Amino acid sequence: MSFKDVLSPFTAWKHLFHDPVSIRNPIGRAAAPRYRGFHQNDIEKCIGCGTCETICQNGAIDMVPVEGIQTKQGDSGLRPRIDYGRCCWCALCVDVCMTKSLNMSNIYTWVESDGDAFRFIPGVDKKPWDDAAHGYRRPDDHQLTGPTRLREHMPEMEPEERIGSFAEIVHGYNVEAAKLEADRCVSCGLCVATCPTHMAIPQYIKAIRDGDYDLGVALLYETNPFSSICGRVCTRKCESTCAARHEGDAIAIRWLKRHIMDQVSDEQIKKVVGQPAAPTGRKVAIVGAGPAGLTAAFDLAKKGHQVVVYEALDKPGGMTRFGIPEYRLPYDVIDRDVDVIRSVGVDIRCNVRIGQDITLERLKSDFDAVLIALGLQDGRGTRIPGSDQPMVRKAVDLLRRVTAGEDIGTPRQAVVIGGGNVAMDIARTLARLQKKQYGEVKVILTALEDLPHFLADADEIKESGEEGIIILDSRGPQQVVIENGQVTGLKTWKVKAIFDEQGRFAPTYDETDEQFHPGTMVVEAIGQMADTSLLGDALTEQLAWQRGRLQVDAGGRTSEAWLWSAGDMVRGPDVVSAVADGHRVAASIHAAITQGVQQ
Amino acid sequence: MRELYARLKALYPLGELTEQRKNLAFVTVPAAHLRDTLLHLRDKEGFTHLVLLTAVDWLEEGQFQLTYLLNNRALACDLGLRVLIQRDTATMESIHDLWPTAATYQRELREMFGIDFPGSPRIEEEFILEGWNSIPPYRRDFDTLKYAQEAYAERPGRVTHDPETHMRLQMYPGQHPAGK
Amino acid sequence: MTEGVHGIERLRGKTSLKEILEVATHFEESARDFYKGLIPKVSKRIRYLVEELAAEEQSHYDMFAALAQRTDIAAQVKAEIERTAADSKFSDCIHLPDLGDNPDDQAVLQYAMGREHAAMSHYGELAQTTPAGPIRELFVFLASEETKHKLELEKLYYETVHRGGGV
Amino acid sequence: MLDIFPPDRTQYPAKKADGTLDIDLTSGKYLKLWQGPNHPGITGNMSVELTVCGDEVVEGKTHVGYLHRGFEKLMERRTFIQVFPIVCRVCVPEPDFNEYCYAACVEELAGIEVPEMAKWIRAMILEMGRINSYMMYLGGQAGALGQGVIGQWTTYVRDLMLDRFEELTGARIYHMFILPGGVRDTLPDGFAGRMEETLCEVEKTLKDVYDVMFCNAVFKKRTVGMGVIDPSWLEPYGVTGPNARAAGVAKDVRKDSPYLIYDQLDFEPVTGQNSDIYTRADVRRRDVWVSVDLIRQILAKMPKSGAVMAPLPNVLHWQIPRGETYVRGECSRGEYGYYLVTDGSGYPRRINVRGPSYTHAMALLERMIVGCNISDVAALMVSLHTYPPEIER
Repeated sequence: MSFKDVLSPFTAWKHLFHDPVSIRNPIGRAAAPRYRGFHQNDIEKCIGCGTCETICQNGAIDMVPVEGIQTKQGDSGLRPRIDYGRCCWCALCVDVCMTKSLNMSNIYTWVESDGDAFRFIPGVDKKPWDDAAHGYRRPDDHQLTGPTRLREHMPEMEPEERIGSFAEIVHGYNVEAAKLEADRCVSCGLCVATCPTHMAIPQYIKAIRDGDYDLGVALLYETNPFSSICGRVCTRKCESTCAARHEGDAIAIRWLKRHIMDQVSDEQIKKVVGQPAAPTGRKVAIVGAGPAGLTAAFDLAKKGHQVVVYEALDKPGGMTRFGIPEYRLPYDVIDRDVDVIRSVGVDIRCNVRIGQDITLERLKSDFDAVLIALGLQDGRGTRIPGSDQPMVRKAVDLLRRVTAGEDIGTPRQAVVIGGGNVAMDIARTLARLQKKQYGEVKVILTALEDLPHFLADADEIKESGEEGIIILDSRGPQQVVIENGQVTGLKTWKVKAIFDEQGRFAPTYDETDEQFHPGTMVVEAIGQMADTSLLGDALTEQLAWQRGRLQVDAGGRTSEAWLWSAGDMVRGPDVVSAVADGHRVAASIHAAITQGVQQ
Repeated sequence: MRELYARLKALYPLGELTEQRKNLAFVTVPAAHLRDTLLHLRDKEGFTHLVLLTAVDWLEEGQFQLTYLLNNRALACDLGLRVLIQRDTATMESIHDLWPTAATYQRELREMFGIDFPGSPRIEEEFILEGWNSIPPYRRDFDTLKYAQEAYAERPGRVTHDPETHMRLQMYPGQHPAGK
Repeated sequence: MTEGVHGIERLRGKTSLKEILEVATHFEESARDFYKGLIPKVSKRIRYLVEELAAEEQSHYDMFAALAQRTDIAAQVKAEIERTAADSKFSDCIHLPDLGDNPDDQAVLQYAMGREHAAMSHYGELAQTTPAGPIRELFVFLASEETKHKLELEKLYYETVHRGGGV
Repeated sequence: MLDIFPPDRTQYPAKKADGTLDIDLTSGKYLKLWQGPNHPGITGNMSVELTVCGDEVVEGKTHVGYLHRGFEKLMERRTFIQVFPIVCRVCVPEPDFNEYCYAACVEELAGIEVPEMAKWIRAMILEMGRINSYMMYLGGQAGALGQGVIGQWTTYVRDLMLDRFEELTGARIYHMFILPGGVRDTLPDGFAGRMEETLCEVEKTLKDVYDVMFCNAVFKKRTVGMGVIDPSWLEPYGVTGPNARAAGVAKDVRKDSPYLIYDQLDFEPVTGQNSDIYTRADVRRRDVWVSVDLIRQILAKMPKSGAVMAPLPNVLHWQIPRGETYVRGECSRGEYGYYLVTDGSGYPRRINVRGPSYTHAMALLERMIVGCNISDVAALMVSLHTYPPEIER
């Protein structure tokens, strides 16, 4: 203690005439640029996936429908509404926003007497900070929803190896790789609406994460008895609406589905699928053992109905067997799915052609209901000059004959017309046959569409290229060139026109850009159509039609009460759509035959 | 840490040593040997600082784990003693005479977990939860959300929609919801 | 087909606007009748296509019939006009082909596109050689109608044949 | 050992050998008095139930629970990432230790290596928080003895530091910036310059505080020799931080078991000898100088660029294998630690927050308050620098 201790405190007086440091009115004080204030949401970018709601540990976010925002593929139509009575401004919602539509402005002062005003939908309920330039934006490497890219590319054979045989190219994930991929899923469920058969995608992906494969199989079979097949060749529309694609790659949903099926033994699958219900005494005849017919058969058999499936060819599977090459979908995989369908009591009779071996009339009188699911087994032709030559073939016919083990007279040089998956299938099949027979690949593929508009999967295009197939886009076939009665190639013109706003396309040609593609066989792989001749003239006339297809109600029932139709012939070509259709039709048939509507 | 474990193991029937870091390990001690082990560690091994005393509820296994975390400042290392006690009886010997501050931990454990420490000072006095009317709240079988919903009113006007369900109702109503 | 030969004869003789309108009217009429005659021949599943084509031609025929009733363009209608280059192609289409007993959708579409193409070029060139006025506007309108229709048919052809959308 | 915790104090209310109450409230000799929970001289939402004889305190019992939110239970019900925003709320004036300790526990059990850059930023944030916490303390300690002006000055520099927090972390009080995996973002442009200006302001204020508060006859009279913590009490009562360092023991986690990048910084723990209120205040004042120096060192030595977040798995279903760990740090009040137990699920099995106030404000305060003059209770309580929310969590 000293004299200084008495005087020193008075130095405080030196601040007496300093200006005050406090802000007189803090309302309107600009916050730091990265301040976490009221939310902003770009509602055009937002897809309503609800990840923000899931992460919010305060339960401050509700997903609500908004007038003027339609629920559509890849967008639930819901938008987040935030209750600022609960929000703690942690911005985890911004961190996990899959589209980066949700941000926070740096505005934090808002005076309002009505407490309920602090619960609003950012971006919809207009606020002064909607256009604020500053605020919290997720930094670039701040990634909380896992890697944006595929964790592991599907292991597959190298081009040099695969071109030499028809062995399956894709190996399938192992457990570890599948878990890593499954981990990327945010379980928003937007994909479920897009899947034609509405598979429980987030739930079966969760089953992979949890290692519960029996549950996985049970979930798959709820909606899809063709899971081994769809796990390989599905058109996977689901992946096109996956929330993860806004950040990077969509989740490899198709491969994950296959992974579940790969992990479980045939016996275990049959156990999980279970036994059919007690016999009902009702009988259903199904014409065509493709995905639609067999799915309907599976559902109906499980409900206890006696189901007989008639197949014209020697093996079941329809276009999955006779249209898709073995290297994409091995035949034993088809056998596996079909075997499970048989295990619930479905009686599949092959080599029976309805209309020849048994009449449709006969089925009508012997069964309580008849379903025709014929598929699209006839190829369309271009009908350009020269296309009536014998060495101008249809892709579907060739593929069917290759599956049947026939010799198709492999050409040394081939030209394929078409840009869809069937065109890729025949081109790659020919390439393999050429490699085997002649040691070199000489296949040219020409398509009307430009590459970005190809109907084929990107993988197919890429892999075809790797296998040595020359792909020429925007080429319109003009003429098959014949010399001395032999096909020597195809003449094409450049295609100028592009797709219009509705995605429709009317090709116009630039005649000055003509090319000649040499080949001793020209394969037309364009559209397909159904052969409905089994209906006979009288029934065809009797039935109602809708723009070239059988007119059916929502349940697939035709204008004739005893007859249903399903699959590609009604919906267009797609395995999983055919499966979905099979379910719908089975439900309709079940309702009809159990309510005694029939007879 | 290994040597220390070897020395202790010679004296007391200890469980396996879990080396979490090079300066942090956990070991299970039978309840009957806790006091001796603590005394030995405090007086012979330099573990004079009781960092914390807390409990973990292993509800599924019917046990409470009491964790006594001790620190040796000179060696900069920590040893956690795990004592597993029966969940239904939930009683443990008090160590307030070894570290007076333990009395506070034990009071809290009795209130929050329902674990009794007979003889601990003021053990029966309420600590944090005056007028508590349910089971000890830090037990795993106490449902916080359920309690809050019963005890407090929810602010009106809140409703949310699951995207997947909403899309089904909007886009394909009437169809069987998969996986639900 | 006697009707077709008859049509060419008629076209050759007449190059005044009035005559051209008459031929065009007949052209639409014969096409309508052609499609109508085709309706029972095709399978029921593609009948919609032929029915739509017949209805389209009927609407054009109705338009010409209404035109014939108008008096305000009577003077112009009598004027002589230059025979256009597309004329021959146009008349070729009046030469109606035989699509067989049971033509399929692709054949019908191919025929219809060819016909629309000829009509489009013909009306387009007529519009260019006709003096400004209501008649010219009529040709411009007809040309754009046929163009639209042709484009629609081309899209339909692409979707039916190339994208393989079903039957 | 037992002599510092006499047997007669283990039973409350204490009884004499004959079974009668040691403190007989009916005798008219004693008065029961509540200091808090609403009292200007109390450190936050707590209260002390005093029994006084004349103006001498004969017994004190700490009461907490006014701020109990059941954080440890709330954490058990949240996924690992969802715990991150609530941990900071355990301690209002110095929330960042919660964020750091929790993140470090999760990183350790999940096997995540934090990028170097993030460690430096974390250390800087912890030192910034320490300065702020001490500033609040200095204002409180002076205020408890009637010196309001100190609180005004320290609140001002604390606000300047909050500006720095705001521009770095995006928030002023609850920063929610240190999360498992690293930190949210890098330093904003020009941050070091503005930080230097703030540090200069801190230094200027510290000098003023020294002149007006520490070289002050009244302050010295009231605090020198008051509220002594006997060095032998440190271990029994679990005393850590400045409370221990003022008693001459250089306990400082930053030095004893260096975490983050403290082994790359040059500093010595601040100690004192007299262990009274004045010494504790002085240790804290000098500790601010250390923190100012540490921030300067960090800004000078930290990497110029680099990632601030480690790659995380998808946090929406993040599961951590079974395990347990404890991570500690040296906060402004002593040893702050998180004990995390995981069971392989997506949720923590148990989280225990070890705050220094837990021992300081309960057993230690109750021991020290006996014999104290009633007018010194506030100064004594504040001198232990306790924050009640970390007691009741």
